[in-house]
Amino acid sequence: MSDDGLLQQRWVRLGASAAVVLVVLGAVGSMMFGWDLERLLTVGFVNRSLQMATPITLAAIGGLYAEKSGVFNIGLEGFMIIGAISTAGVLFALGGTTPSQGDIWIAMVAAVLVSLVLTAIFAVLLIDYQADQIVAGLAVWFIGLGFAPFVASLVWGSRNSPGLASIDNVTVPGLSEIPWIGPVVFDQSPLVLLTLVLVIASWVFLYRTRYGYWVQAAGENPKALDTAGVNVTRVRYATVLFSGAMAGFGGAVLLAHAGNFVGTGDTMVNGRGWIAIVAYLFGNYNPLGAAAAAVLFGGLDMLQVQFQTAGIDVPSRLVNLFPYVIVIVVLSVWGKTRMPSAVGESYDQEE
Amino acid sequence: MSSVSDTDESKSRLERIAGYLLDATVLERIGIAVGATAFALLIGLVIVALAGYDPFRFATQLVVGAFGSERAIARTLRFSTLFVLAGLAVAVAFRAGVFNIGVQGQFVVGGIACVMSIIWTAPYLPTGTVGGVLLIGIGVVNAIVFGGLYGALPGALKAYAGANEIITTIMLNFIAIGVVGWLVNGPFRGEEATSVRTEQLPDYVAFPQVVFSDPNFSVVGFGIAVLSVIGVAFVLTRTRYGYDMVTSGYQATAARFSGVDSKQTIVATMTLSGMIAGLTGAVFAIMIQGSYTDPAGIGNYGFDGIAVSLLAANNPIGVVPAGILFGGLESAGSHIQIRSDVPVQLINGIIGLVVLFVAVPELFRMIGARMGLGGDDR
Amino acid sequence: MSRQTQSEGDSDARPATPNSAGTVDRRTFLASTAAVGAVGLAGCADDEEGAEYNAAIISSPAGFDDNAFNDNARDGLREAAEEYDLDINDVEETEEAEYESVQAELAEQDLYDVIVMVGQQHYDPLVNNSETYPDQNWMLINDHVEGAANVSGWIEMNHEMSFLAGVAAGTLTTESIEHEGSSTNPDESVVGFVGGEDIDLINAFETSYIEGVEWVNDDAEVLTGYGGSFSDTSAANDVAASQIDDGADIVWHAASAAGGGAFSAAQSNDRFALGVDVDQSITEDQYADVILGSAVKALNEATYDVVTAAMDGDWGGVSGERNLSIEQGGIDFITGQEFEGSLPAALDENLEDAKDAFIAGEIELTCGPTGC
Amino acid sequence: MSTDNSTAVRLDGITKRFGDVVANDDVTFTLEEGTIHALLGENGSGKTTLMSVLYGLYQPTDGTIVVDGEEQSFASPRDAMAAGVGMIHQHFQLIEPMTVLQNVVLGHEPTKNGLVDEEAAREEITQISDRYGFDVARHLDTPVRDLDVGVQQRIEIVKSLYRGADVLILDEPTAVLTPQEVDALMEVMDDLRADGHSLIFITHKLDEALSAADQITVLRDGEAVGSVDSAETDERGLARMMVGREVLFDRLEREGEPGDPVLTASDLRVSGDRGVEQVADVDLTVREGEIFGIAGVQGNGQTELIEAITGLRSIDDGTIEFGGRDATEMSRRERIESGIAYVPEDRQKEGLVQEYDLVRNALLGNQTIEPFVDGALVDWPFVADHAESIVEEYDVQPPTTTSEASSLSGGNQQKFIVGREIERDPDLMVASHPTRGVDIGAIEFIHNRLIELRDRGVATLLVSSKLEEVRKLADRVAVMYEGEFVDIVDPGGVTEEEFGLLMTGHGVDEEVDPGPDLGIEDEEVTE
Repeated sequence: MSDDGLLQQRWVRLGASAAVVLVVLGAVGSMMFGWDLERLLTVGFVNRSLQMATPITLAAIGGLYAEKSGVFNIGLEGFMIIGAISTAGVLFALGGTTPSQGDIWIAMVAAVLVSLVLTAIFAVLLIDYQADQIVAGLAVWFIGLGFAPFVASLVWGSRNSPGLASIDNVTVPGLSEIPWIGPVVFDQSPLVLLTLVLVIASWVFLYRTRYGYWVQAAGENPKALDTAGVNVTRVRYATVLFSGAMAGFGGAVLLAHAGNFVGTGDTMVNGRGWIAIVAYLFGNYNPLGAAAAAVLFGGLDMLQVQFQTAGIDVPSRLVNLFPYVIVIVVLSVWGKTRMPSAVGESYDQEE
Repeated sequence: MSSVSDTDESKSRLERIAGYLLDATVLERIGIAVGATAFALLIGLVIVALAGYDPFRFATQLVVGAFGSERAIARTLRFSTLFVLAGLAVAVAFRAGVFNIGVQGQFVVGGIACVMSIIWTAPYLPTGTVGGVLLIGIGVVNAIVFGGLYGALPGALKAYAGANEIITTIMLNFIAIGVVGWLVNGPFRGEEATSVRTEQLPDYVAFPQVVFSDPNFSVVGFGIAVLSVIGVAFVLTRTRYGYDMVTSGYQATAARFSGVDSKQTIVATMTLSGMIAGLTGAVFAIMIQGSYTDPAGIGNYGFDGIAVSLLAANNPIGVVPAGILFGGLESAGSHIQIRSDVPVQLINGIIGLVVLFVAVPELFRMIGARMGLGGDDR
Repeated sequence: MSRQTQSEGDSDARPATPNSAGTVDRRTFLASTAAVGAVGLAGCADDEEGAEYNAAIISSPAGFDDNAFNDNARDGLREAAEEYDLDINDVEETEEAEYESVQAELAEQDLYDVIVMVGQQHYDPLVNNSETYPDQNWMLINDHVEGAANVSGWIEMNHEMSFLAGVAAGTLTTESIEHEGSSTNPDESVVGFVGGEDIDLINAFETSYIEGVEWVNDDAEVLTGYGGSFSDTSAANDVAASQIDDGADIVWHAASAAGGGAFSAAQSNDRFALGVDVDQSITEDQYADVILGSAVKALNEATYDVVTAAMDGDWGGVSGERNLSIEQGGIDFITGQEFEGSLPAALDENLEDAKDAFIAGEIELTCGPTGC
Repeated sequence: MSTDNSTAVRLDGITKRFGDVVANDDVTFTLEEGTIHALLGENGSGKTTLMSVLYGLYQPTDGTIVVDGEEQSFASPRDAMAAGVGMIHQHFQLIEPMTVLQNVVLGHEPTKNGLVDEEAAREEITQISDRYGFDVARHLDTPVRDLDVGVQQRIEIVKSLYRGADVLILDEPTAVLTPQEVDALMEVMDDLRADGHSLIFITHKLDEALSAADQITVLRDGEAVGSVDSAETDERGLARMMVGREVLFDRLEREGEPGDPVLTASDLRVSGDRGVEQVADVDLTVREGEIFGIAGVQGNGQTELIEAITGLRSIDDGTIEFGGRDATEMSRRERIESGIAYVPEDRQKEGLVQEYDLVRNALLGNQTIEPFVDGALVDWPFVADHAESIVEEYDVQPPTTTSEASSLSGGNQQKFIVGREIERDPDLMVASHPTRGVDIGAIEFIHNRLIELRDRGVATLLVSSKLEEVRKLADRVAVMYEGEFVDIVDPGGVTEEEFGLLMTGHGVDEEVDPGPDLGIEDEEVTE
């Protein structure tokens, strides 16, 4: 599978360049400015980077499946908001301000279901009624930004929920004592671990199962898939539903880590859905690549926090823009991300 | 040209315009726009009712809030001015087949360029009306230039480096807001300012108050928007540059065949779009803000412009009614915020629904066909 | 270094404290307003006629529901509504550009006994509107309008509040405190500060906090960071967690609604945190086990006083420039619900010293209430 | 070979309408088992539509489909395939970034433990590939986009066979192939027939139908004109059936002599879209009052050559001189302005903006030329008048300029384009497949206009895959093969047979090397 080969080359390049940049930064920083690298690169930093990357990764995988099949779901941000508010609402309904750990899981499942239902409507408009994908996606964002705080106001009388509960880490006694690996792997949020499993599963699904073949074919040459006897519309429905569910799950994970819903400003999702789109483009539509990109962005973001903590003076507002700049540079200098050929085109079986 | 043939020509032009207006596709677009808005409002009212508020009162307040009083009308026109301009910026790009999602960023860059250029040059110019007019001119030109450059950037990246403009413009929005926010908080922060903003524009830098005495609205601003619409419509329909752009938008291969340099056209289109977005920023800064604040807290006019443009089927003339409709919705939202307990986020949600339905013309064609409203299945 | 040894005080020119009753126990007051906040929406009737008195409140750009600034101001009105036949119209306007017309539209209704405006962003528009509507009573929070008798301008001495938070953090980090699994590390003096957006206002909080820490504890290290948002809880959480990783045992936040993230970081890392503006061990009670205390300002008392004065026809008593300061009893540090009586005595001693030093004018801070 | 008389497919009274357009009108067609049946007709005669009905892509408006004696109603290709009908489309239905293996098994993937069982697939494909001597097995892990067209076509066939097709429909399979590949394909078709498969071979080339098929059915304007045994007919007879009357194969005699060179291209090298060299070292000169024809099988570099000359494609090497000026670096726009008119190969995508009315289409290409524009302003009344005159002069139906281009038939679209380009008053007219898919009446009209143009002294470069067209119109003909001009000949002095040799890359006097794979019967020249 040379498509993989290409992608692998890309990650290698991506990973290598990221590593080179970090090493050079570290070397220059520690020599010239006396940075204390031990203070910057901590276990907590790794954990926070992973937690930051988790919701982004989930939404990114959903988005890349949809786009692979030919539907650009630009509404990931909106679905994440919907996922977060649904989780918070159900969590509150189940256990008030003191829900149990079990309630969190139920609430997340419920949030995925809510996202699925709303995505189904979205999918009908997109696929059956050939909605403009960009605009409809933006609309989902607007709807999320409007209705999620509205619902919060109705439920809690405030756009912010009271503190509910956040999910506990899964700690393996003994193993969690291993330096570095222990606290990262054996004392970790179950959602981070679950995401890891989902990333691998979605990679296998995409490149090693028949359904994965169909997803790829639907986005590249829907007619070919149709003539191969597979219903393109059904494939696209499946991926769009999946993308909404995954983005909703991403929002749920964000909430389960944070512990309460914030609906002021751009809401607690705060652009993560957009970063998710960037992540899968950056990862060239490969689930592993998307996850790697999400971790890279998460890491950059958290590195910036580490800089602040270590007292290295950086204008954080400018540094926060770093991922966006990187995306532009990568898109224009590094090479064009090849979109699936049929993205954005609706497919009409009768023609 | 003799006056006889002149009147003949204008007459035939009038007939042609009338022909366009009565064109089935135009009527259909209007139908779709009205349908989408009505449908979204209907859903909004149902939600209002479900949430335990009085939907009839809400509906009344929507209308009263948009057009019920002189103040409401002024407020509606104030929002409409920005929506029309932002919508126009989007429409120009979409018409030419370029997806400029970055109007918000270009709007912000234009706005800060306008304010800072006025503040920096004001000491060297006379005060009073003369200085005011000069400074407004300087500010507007700078806004247009910087907005245009900020639009040209993703255009050039698309044309010469193949970078998808949807992604780059979204990124450039974040960057514009971040950088300008940093500037306003730091280097550009006004010395006397207690809150986060630049220095105030001099008092004499303001649009004159005509008809309405709203401190944040001037008919001049709305006039600028309408003139821009006319100007853009003229460029697109009457000049060869417009023909090149629109042809690229409809059918890039045919444009290439006809000698249009597609790369230059992309850059030109994005520049023009950015220029209009920059102008929007200038009008916002001069007419409404009188200084520049952290753009993170400024309304999403650029994104709303996308909705406006789509509602207008990317037709520059259609942007005017679409902009007024959105202005009315926004204005009603403001009114409802002040006069009732319905959370204002609902209005944002309803706008989202309008956008969603506008994106689905097929749905309304189908509904139209079902209801027998000229449902010629096209 | 801002520790002043010399008195520069002008304590004789002290105006009356806003809370003229003076005997209201601050804790019960704050606790009651929190309760009001929870039921407030239900009590806020839709009909405009009927009520004897009316008040309007316009939010700052951050909007209501920040569990701090805006909500604090609104709580005072709600408290008054418990006692008077008062209708409150809360107008959330997050766009600065709209303030001028929103103010005008409210004033034009000629209905409100007072219009409360939260945030200094209202200043510029109010300069015009207070003149255009001379019969309207206005209350401006965080600034005042020179020479406008119809404006009651309140400046919150945020820097003083931040200083007190710093004193508390600097004191407690050297003490050994343990509670429900959380503990301090008395061997090292490291504390944290988590800001929302990296803006002037919050920079002033940061600087004053650092000055407070250093005032009591010269050796202390203050780790600071910004999440970049007032609504992104996880960002605040990340910043706090990073600081805790790096040795901080107590973090204070000035991140509005996002500040919950700082508490959550303290909770999951078995450290402590300090609240801001109100007693956050009540408003964020799921974190009460890690909130040692909160630096508070009696903004709710101020709005309560102003609105009652307006209703009682005693506007003259509140108009002009007003301060919420330590000196006037408007700023304080209060112990968290679960730590009442269990914190070391050094805390109270140092706080009292600091307050006395402020009143005596011995402390001069680098930053003002809204910026440096 | 058609000894077995059982019927593989029978289409009975098939009618297919799209709105008001009747694509197939009461067509009856029978495919005997183990035979090759050619479906012959001009472009637009309804061949592909009929086969799409058989393949389940379209549902017939009327009529019945019988496969293997059972009446079928195919809702989708999946149903057709289940009944053993496979189709190899003109535009390959392949997923370019996916590998050959993935493409072949798409929709019918063998699975093991939920994953695609690549080993099983590999084995089965290799088996099929070996059986018919396809050279596909070694490409199994290569993405399709990296392979030649010929290989891609074989993959399409393997795909159908893998899916168990007994009946194979090949839609104009030779259009994209080199002569060698055509020969190889014919052999494959023979092998398939020998193996008991039944084949339907869609083509508009008479000789191919005659040489490959056992039976030939001719379609014209959506109707089946008749079916004949290939042994019992010849090209002339088939041509009569196709077009309804004797086709003129005669050359028109010209008056006057060509003048000075207008266009000179030297050592031209041009790459295609994928960076592969498509034009290799071509020299050509077109003179005033001359039609210079380029013949050859499609895909031998003609498109790239034309695009290089008209300024739509940059060249790798060489020079272009036009009207005595160096035009190598001229942009497309400058070339238009200096007098190069171009009737493009793809009229729908390039020649017209489909959603524009004819007035706005009349400006296409003229948008910098006075008096169409005055400075930056478009003189729309002038453009409208101009459009009006084109419609009138060139007999465009319906004769209104306000209708959208997309509403016009192919012939009328083409007449409008030809009119617009001629009215540009060019020094050089480049016409690429100017009569492709155009009705007979329009063909003659366009031919006459081109000859008029020649007689006015305009230099014309004509590319066509229709040999008779080039022979009829051109003064000199270059035959293009694999990016090069094999020879430049006087069309009057070369027989069709000799042209055939040239188009396969052989010189006229050269001994024909049949090649190792070719059986003698494939080399039989009909006529």
